[in-house]
Amino acid sequence: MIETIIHVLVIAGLIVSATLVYYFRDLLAAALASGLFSFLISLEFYLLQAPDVAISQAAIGAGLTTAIFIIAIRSTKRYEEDAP
Amino acid sequence: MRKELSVLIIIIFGLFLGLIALDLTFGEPDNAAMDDYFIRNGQEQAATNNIVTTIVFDYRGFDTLGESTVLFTAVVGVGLIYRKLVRGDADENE
Amino acid sequence: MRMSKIVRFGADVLFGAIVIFGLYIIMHGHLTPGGGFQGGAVVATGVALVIVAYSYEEVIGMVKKFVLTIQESAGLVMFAGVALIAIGLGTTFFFNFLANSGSLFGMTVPFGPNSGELNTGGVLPLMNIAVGIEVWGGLAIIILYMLSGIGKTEEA
Amino acid sequence: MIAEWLIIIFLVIGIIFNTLGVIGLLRFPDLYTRMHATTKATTFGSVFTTLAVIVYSISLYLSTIDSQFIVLGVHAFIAAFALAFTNAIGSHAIARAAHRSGILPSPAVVDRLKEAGR
Amino acid sequence: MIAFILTFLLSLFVYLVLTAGSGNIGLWSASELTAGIVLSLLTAAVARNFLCRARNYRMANPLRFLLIPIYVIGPFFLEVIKANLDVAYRVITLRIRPGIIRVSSDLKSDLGIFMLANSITLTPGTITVDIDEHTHDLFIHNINVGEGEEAAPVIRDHELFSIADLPQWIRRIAE
Amino acid sequence: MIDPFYPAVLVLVILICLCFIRLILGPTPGDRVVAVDTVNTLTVASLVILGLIYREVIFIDVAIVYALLSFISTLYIAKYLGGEL
Repeated sequence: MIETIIHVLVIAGLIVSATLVYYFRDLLAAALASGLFSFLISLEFYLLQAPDVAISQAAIGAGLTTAIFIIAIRSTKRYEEDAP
Repeated sequence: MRKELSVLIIIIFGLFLGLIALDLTFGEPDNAAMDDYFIRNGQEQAATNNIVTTIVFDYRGFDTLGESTVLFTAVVGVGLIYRKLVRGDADENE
Repeated sequence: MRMSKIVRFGADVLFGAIVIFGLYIIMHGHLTPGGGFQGGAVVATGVALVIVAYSYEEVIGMVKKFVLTIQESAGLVMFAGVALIAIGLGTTFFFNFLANSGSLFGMTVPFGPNSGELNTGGVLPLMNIAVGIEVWGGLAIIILYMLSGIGKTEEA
Repeated sequence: MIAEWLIIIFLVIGIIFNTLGVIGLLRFPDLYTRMHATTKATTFGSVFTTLAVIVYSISLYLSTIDSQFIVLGVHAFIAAFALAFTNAIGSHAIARAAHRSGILPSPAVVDRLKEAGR
Repeated sequence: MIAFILTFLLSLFVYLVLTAGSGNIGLWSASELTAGIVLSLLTAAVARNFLCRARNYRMANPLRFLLIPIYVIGPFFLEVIKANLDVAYRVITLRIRPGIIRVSSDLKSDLGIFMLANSITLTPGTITVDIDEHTHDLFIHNINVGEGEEAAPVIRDHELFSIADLPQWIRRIAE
Repeated sequence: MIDPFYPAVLVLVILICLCFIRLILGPTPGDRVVAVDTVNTLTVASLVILGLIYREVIFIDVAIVYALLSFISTLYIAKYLGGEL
C-alpha cells in the first residue's frame, strides 16, 4: 500500500518536472528541471529494482548531461525568445 | 482556442494511456520462454552472478558492440565539429 | 576561471575517490549492478569535476586530450579483439571461451544465490574493462571539446 | 529490543530535521538563510537516517551471522560520509556564485564581502 | 614518487573498505587483494598529481590521520548538534539577524583551510561564502550576528564556536 | 512491531514533492539550485533506506554513486551563475 503511494508520488514529481522543463523561459532553470527529472527517474528505476539503469541514469543523466547543457547555454544564450 | 484544444487532447490521451496501464501486469510477460532460459542457464554457462551483465555482454554481445560504435561515432562527430576551433587558425574555407 | 580554493581542494581529494570507485564498479561488473558503461561514466564524471574546478588553461595541462583519444580507441579495439580471439580458437564470435576453464577469470560459481567471487565470469570482466576504458575516454573528451569551443567564442 | 528503539529514535530525529530543513527552504526570506536550513538540517537528518540503517544492519548481523549485513553497514556509512562531504562543498559553491551574480542578502545588518569589493 | 605511493595507499584503503567481507585472508579474498593492488596502481598513475598537489607531505603522518575521526566524532559532532538545534529554533520562530562578516584565521595549509571552511559551513549557523586567496580570510554568512559584532571589521575564528575550540583542533591536525 | 522504514521513505518522498514549490516559485536561479540540492540530499537518504528494505547489499552502491556525482551538476551551475565558466 505504502509502496504504491510512493510510486504515485514519484511519478507525479516526474510529470511536474517534465512540465516545468517546458514552461521555464529561463533556459538555466529548464536545465535544472531536466536534471531534477533525471534524479527522480533514477529514484523510480531504483524503486522498480533496476539498479544498473539507476546507476547509469545517475551518472549520465544527472551528472554529464546537465554539464553539457550548461556549457551549451554558456556558449549560446540564456533566455529563450518568443516564437515569431 | 488552439491551446485549450491541445490541452484537451493531451488530457484525453493521458486518460487513455492510464486506462491501458491499469490492465498491464508488471513482471509477467506472455512470451517468457527466452527469459526463463536465460535465468536458468545464465549463471552456469557464463559463470557469473549478474544475469544482466551476462545478457548484455555474452548473449547479446553484438548489441553492446553497436552501442560502443555509436559512442565512438559521437565522439568522432564532436571532434570534427570542434576541430577548427581548437586549432584556431583560419582555414581556407572561411 | 578557476573556482575558489575550497572547491579546488575538494575536487583534488574527490577525484581519486571517484576514480577508485568507478574502477571498483567496472571490476565488479559481473557481480554487482553496474559494469563497464556505468563505471566508465562515473570516472568520466570525475574528470568533469576536475574540469569544472579549474580553468581551461590549467585543465589542458592536467588532462591530456591525446591520452583520452588513445583510450577511447583502445577500448573499442580491445572489445572487438576479445571477441575476435574466440574466432581464432575455432568457436563463434563473442563466445565466452574463458568461462569455467580454470585459468584467468575462469573459476566456476556455485549455483543459486551467493555473494560471488571476483575470479569468475570468463571474458565478461575483460569486456567490462574494455567498455569502461572506452566510455571513460569518450565521455571525458566530449566535455573537453565542448569547453574548448567556449574559450574560442569568447575571444572572437 | 534496544536496537529497535534506537532505530525508531534515529529515524524520528532524521525525519524531524529533514522536515525542518524543507520548511526552512519554504519559509525563510532570502537565499542565504534558505541555504542555512537546507545545508545543515537536511545533511544532519540524512546522516541520522543512515545511522538508523547502520544500527539495523548491525542488529541483523548479530541475529543472523551473515557478513553481507556488515558490508551493507559499511557502504551506508560511506554514503553518509560522501553526502556530508559533497554537501558542504556544494553549498559553498552556490553561496559564492550567488554573491558574485549580484544576489545580496536582503535583510542584512552587515555585508563585509561587498565592502571588500569582491 | 612519494605522491605516487601515498595515492596508492589511500586508494588501496578505499578499495579494501569497499570490498570488506569477501573472503578469508583477513576479511578479503586473494583475488580481491590482487585486483585492489592493480587498480590502486592505476589510480595512483592517474591521480597522483591531484591528491598531493601542494607537495606537502605533513599529512603522511598516521597520527594526524587518527586524529581526524576523533575530531569528527567528538567536538565536531557536538557542534553539529548544537547548530542544528539553533537552526530548528530559527526555522520555527523566524528570529534572524543575518549578515556577512569577515573571519581571519592563521591557518596556512590547504587542508586546514578546507577543514575550517567545511566545519564553518556545517556547524554554527554560518556558511562560508567566499575566501580571500592571499590572506586566507573567510567571508561568512552568519544567520544571527551578535549585538555589536557588526562593528568589528574582523573577528577571530575561535569566537564563532562556543562548545569546543574547533580551530585549535584543526591546527593540531593540519598544521 | 510495525516496520518503520517504509513510512520514513514515504515522508521523505513527500518532502521531495514539497521542494517543487520552491523550484516553481524561486525568484532567482540560486533558489532553484538550492531546491534541487535539497532534493539530492533527500533522495540519497531514501535510497539508503530502500536498499535496506530490499535487503540487498549491492543496492547501496547506487546511493554512493548518487551522493558523489549529484553535486557535480550543482558545481557546473554555480560556476555558470558566478560568471566564471
